Amino acid sequence: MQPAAITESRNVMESAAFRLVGRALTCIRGGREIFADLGFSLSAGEALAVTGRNGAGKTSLLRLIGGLLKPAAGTIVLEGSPDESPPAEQAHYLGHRDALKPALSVAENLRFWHAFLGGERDSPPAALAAVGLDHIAHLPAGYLSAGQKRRLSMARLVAVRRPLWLLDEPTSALDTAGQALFATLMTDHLAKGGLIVAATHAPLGIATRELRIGGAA
Amino acid sequence: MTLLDLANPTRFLSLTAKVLPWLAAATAILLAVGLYQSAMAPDDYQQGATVKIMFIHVPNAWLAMFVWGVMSLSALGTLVWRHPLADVSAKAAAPIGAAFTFLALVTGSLWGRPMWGTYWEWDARLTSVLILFLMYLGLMALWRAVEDPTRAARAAAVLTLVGAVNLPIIKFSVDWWNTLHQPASVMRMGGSTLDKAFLIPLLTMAVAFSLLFVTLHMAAMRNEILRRRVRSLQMMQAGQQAA
Amino acid sequence: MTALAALIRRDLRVALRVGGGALIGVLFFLTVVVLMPFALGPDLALLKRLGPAILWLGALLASLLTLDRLFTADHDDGSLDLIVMSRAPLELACAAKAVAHWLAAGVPLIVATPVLGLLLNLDGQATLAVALTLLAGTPALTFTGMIGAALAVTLHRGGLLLAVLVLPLSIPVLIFGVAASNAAIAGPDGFGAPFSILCALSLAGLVIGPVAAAASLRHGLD
Amino acid sequence: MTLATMLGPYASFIVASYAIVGAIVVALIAWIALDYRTQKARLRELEAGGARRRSGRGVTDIA
Repeated sequence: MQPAAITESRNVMESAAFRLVGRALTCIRGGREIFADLGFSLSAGEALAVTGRNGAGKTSLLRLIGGLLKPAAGTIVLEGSPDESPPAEQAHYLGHRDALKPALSVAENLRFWHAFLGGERDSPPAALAAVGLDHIAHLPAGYLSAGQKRRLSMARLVAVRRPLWLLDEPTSALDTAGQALFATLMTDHLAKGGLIVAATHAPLGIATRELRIGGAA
Repeated sequence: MTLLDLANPTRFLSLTAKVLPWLAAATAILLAVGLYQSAMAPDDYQQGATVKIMFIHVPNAWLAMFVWGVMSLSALGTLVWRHPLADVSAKAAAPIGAAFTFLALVTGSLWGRPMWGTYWEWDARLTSVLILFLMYLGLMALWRAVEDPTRAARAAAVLTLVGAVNLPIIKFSVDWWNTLHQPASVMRMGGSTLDKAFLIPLLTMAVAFSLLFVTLHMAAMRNEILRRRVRSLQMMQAGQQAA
Repeated sequence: MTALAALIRRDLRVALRVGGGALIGVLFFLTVVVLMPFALGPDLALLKRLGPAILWLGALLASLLTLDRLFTADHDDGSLDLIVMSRAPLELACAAKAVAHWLAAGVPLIVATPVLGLLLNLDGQATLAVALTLLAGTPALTFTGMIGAALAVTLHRGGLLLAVLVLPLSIPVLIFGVAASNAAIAGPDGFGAPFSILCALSLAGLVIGPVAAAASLRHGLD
Repeated sequence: MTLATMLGPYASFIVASYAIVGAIVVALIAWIALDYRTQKARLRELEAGGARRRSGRGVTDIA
């Protein structure tokens, strides 16, 4: 059962019909209109860099796609998706906060998300090795630096395969080596037919299309 | 942690390695003597053989308070001199003190049962010990709540000193509350009225339990120093980038 | 199912590790119960009569106060976003968190009851009755309390507001919990009826609590 | 002479007190001894790990 499901989803991910489309999106938060009538379309293997000044609604857009906010108007769909599940369930969300428990070890943190998120997965130790944290897997996550915590969050994206990555300022806490590593991970993901939507100020180190919201920065 | 900070604990570790076996042996011998003396002690004309419970109850009750005193001194060391060993001493003493306090409560309740007919009576002395026990548990919870030991040490030191100042007030209030409601306690433990036949085993046991505390405290301090070394080594390890 | 088991395991681990507050609830319970005789007087007959009520009030407050951080901790570190987005239904995830909380904070209260019963001069049978009613009733407290805990995330504040929101909701549990304990102590008649209502309240809470908490979280996140 | 006749009608309370004190003291000693072992083992492991990493780096240098 399991291998069949994997090949099927891979085929779908690689087909060009797999697209993330947002149409006529309006976001209202706290009575204030953040943006209105926003549209975008992203095909498999493409990355979208969402830019704009502070407060333009970059994070709000990501949270709309992730289903954490409800749009006041408009729709977001994953076209050509293997199942009917909403984009949120096929997405990884890498927010400002790292979703780690300082009292649990590095490996325990990753193992939890690995088991909780489910679906098609790689082994947690391999994912830790991919982000260069395997030598401190047994240490409490509370001992890690901000950059290392970010790497541990990135390990989650590697350990559990999801077609859509929603990244909010993903490289902010990372040093040069970390940014290069993350660029490699993103390139791999795109090569497998994944999609990336990233809110960012800094260049990500990969080829992206740009979506500027809220006028000039 | 700088090398200078490690110097003192290191000297302490080599000291414990030399002293601990002797302390443990002395404790064992004194405990054996104390147990023999209390077994041989005559029955009290009023309490009968239950007076034997006194030989372990009183040392535990005395240690319950003494350990808080030790922690208060350590707390001063933490707050005034910022001595790294003071933190370690305070943290290591808390669970041991709590254990002695718990034993004082249990033995007190077992001693009171034949006289009161119930395991627990809101007797002034025992109630004060119960409050002391709660304060020990609170202190241990505080130590557990903060992961960084130096930050926890400051907070625990303040709480320990506040407790030390408050304990006499609490004791006085409980005594007053108790006499308000009922006649004086059934238990008698006046040192001066105690017969010599009881005094000698009691004193031996008190010294034996004090030695036991010193031994355990030293061993627990050694563990705590090692635990902190493990922690700082792990932090260093986390700081190293993967090859 | 593995997702929910993983969530329960994680919450239990976090609660029992350094910094987790699982046992502080028991300490609070102990302290509240010990305070009572100072207000009421050390009259053992009186304490025996009021014992079940004191124990139930203590357990109610203890389980409520430990619920404060049930969702806010996950909200603060960003875990809650991922839990809301995940494939596991949010209602079941909430129920799993409540179960973990009950195991880490509720069960220790029940275990501590015999010791506290001793302090309040309750005999063995009475203590057993109170422990049994707590076993049947504390899940209801956790499940109603979790609604308040979810609202605390939405409102960005917890503490006293949570208590004010949830305490009225837990009145039925208190009524039938104390009634069942007193019935078991005073006489053989009437234990069954309040006890089954208590069980029913827990079962109803098991259904209503997670649904309401999940609804509150879904609409309250921003 | 049995223990009960020696200690009178409340023998069980006396024995229970001594037993509980003994049990808790033994538990304390065991806890401290076990803790010592764990910390020692961890320290040794950390030192060994550091040494291994250094030698590992040496190997790659040679290669």
